[in-house]
Amino acid sequence: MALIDIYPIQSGKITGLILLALVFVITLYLMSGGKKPYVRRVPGLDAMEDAVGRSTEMGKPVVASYGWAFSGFDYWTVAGLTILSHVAKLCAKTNTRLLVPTGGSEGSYIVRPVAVEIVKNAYDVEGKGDLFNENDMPFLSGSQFAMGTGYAGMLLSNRPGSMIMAGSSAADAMMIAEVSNQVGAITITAPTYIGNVAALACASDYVMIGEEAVAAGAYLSQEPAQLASIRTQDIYKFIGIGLILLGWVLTAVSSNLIQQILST
Amino acid sequence: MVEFYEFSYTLIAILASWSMYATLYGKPSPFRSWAESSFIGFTMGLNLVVTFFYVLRTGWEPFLRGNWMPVMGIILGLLMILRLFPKYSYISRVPIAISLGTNLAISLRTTIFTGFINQIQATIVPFWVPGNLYQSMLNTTISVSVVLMMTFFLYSTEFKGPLKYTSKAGEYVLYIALGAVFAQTFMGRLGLLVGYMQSITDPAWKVPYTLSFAVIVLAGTVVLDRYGLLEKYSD
Amino acid sequence: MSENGIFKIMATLDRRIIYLLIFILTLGPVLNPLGLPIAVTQETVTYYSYLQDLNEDDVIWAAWETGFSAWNELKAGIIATYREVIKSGAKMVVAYGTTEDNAVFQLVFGDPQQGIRGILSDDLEQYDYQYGRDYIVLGYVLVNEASTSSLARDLHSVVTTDYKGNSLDGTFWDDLQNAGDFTLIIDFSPGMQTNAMIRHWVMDYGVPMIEGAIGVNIPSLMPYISTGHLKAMLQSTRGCAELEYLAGVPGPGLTSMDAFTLIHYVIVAFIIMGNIGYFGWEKNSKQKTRTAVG
Amino acid sequence: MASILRRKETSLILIGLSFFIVTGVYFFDIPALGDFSNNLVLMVSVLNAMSILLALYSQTRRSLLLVRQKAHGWPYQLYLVITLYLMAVVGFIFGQTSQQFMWFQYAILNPTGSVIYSILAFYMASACARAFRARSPQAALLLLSGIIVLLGQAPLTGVFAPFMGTARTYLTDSFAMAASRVFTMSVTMGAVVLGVRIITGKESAAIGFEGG
Repeated sequence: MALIDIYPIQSGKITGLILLALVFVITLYLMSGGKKPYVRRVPGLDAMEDAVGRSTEMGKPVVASYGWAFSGFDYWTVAGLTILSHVAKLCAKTNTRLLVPTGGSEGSYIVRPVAVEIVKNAYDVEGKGDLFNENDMPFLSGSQFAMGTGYAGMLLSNRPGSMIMAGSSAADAMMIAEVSNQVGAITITAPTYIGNVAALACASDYVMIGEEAVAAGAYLSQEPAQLASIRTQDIYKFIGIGLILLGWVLTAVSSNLIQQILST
Repeated sequence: MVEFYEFSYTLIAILASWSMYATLYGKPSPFRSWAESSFIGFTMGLNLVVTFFYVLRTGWEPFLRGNWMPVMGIILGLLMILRLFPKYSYISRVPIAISLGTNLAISLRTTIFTGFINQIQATIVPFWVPGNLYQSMLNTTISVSVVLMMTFFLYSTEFKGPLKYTSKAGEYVLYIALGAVFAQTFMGRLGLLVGYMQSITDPAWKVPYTLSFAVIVLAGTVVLDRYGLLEKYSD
Repeated sequence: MSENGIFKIMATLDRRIIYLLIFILTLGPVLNPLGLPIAVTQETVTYYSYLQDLNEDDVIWAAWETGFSAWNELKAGIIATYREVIKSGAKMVVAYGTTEDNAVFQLVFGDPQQGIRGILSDDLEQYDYQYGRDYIVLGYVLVNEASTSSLARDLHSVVTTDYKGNSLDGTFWDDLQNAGDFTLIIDFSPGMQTNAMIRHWVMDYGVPMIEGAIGVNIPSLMPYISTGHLKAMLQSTRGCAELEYLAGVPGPGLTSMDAFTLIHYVIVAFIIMGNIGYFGWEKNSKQKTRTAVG
Repeated sequence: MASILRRKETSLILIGLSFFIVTGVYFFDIPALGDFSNNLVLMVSVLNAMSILLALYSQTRRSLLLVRQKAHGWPYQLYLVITLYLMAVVGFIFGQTSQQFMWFQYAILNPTGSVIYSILAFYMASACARAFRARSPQAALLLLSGIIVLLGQAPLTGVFAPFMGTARTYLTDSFAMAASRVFTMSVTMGAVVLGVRIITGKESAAIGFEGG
């Protein structure tokens, strides 16, 4: 099916190579360019601010986590940490107690020190460094499900006004969201795979679907690398949409040119 | 007649399963704590043993046949532990770098095809399949839904102009999908529940033990709760 | 006022009642099957046709990745599938994807050397399906994406011995070089190396692959069905029961279908009740439950 | 030597080299590098498997610390460490396919590992009984498709109402599949972009700098 072969590129892999190389080029260009890529403010951010506000009003703590960090500093964890930093700033500003359960995987041993640093820093930025208490960031366990039960236990004993869970999570996120709902906390979650999205959408008050959490993180940090990633992904979505639309038109006139190009 | 081997592990297994189900009581419980620590401890022990044999077969044995590279994996793996000691953590950056670069490469080099290019190819389908109304409906729905939802997941642009409508439509389509996905996910969890219940009730000799252990664990939990001891005796 | 009360109860049903009902409805039919009929779906028919097409010339890469949890969900399908494989006489190379699969495999195939019998031991004897000649077990080799990819490229660089450390020289293993030498991949998995196998075995070598998927993974594996990477999928316990029905050997899958049907109906009943309660009371009350949807 | 290892450039060169060798042989016809690349991947598979030692060390250290501090629930931590090494000793002495080693797996790992996931059936049931309400157009759509698929999934339904089975298949094979496809594409691109960030050194924490 391949349209052309170019030695020494393996047959049928030209398009893949071009698309992969293009990601490098676009991302690097956007990261180094003078103008920061634009990322819109996602509704999830408002939901988070409302949730923290409600906790403050009720005089209850906020529980926020950056996830289980299964493979260390992955895609979701980086976003989760940025969101945690934002929540920490909001809490510091309003003198609301913040609890951060940490742990859950081998990767979490490595991520935790960075998370502590980030939260401490957030308090310092708001000039409330004295309010920061590392004991409010307990390491619950290095094992996934024990972290889940520990997390749920923390919700039961502290009865927070809101619970914000970003970053990578797995099956046990469902249990945590249910317990959170049971104790009456506003529950905001950011599931990372589609089976969990549907389940958590039912158990939570607000659910950040897909890359919303990542986009929220990029928006908050305003870091060129994170903004550029979101922009590059969008460009690829546009490329995808364009190819599909073009494909439809050509299919209608019985041509499979796009299919052939993609198989090249 | 059941062998003692099977009988003994079945009894422990039934006790462990009801202890785990004690989670549903909604409070910390010593039963749950016991089952959970057992789960973590035994799993790690198992992983240690089985992984050791994998490393032995794949890292050490090729070395005996003259291939020195896999054995480097063992050495670098040992250096990785230094990551936990701040003073020497810089040494661990070598294995981390090699592992990251290689893992990224093996996953990215193919995922661009299976996760992107092939998905687009599968979306470019004829809307009308002659003589097959169902397939035509399916093709149309899939293609249109994919495009609509892709516009809903755009973050670097405001939803203005046509995007305002397509993204809204995408949101509706997404919710239809989530309903279906929820049901499928539920089926899986339910299948596991029923399948597991079968394994502690079939063959029939297990039934009395299953039911009596259920009563024991439930009664134990309620009594401990009555005296306020649940929290004290759990972890 | 009393009517309001009923609506309120419907809208704010205690979750403990739901839990209890599910327990009863699971245990009841499992202890005392009702034998309700079931319908067979097209997906399972397609899956079964791949098993029926097997013959003695085929070489199967059998990935056992379930661990215990997915084993309990998919056991009916696993037993039915491998019974068909044994019947067909196709050669089979077994690889594990989790550390628990040694135990799971032994439940099904037993261990002839140690004299341990498994669920399929009778079939093994009936069709004279022997270890070493007809099937070999590599053990835990699908450890991570790197090992899955290495195996695809060069089987012998990764392992030369079986799961007990015995040499594989002189068996059909000698004739196999890379993924391309297999005619079918059968994978039962909660998602361990499934994607890696799609990427490195199916994508690169074009080996047909059929999958027994746990419910949670059905949606995320669906796209690979329509791209043709996966040829057929057995969907959770329901698909497994249908396979038992098609193969004509009733087992744990079919007996579990009663509980399956009843609980599904009860959940729908709860949802409808909740909505009646919502429109009758909650919509106009102050105690609205909050959720992400709506 | 130490000063070279401490430099970020060293890490980036190693990442870049291994990345480009392994991707290179895939896209280009470079026979000279083929074997080396295969061996590199195999080596990394061993290296990744070794990361279990990291978990083992961390878990043991943490548990023993809690025991020494007599923290709340410390007997469970002691028990955990004992079971961990008991299991390992049994495995190493009797072998990984021995009946002794299997006994613990059937007695403990089968029930705990299965029940921990099956509990989610209960949570999902109570969540959907609470959340599946026709509060808004979106929620109504979720409710409707959820109910149709749940009904169609019940094996009995298809016997007396075959159209429900068809409706279910239509919903799962079209909408759910499309959503899943969009997710797959998003996650794929997310992974590629993160890869770019790591290779170019923008994610220092991921390669062991800051806090490591």
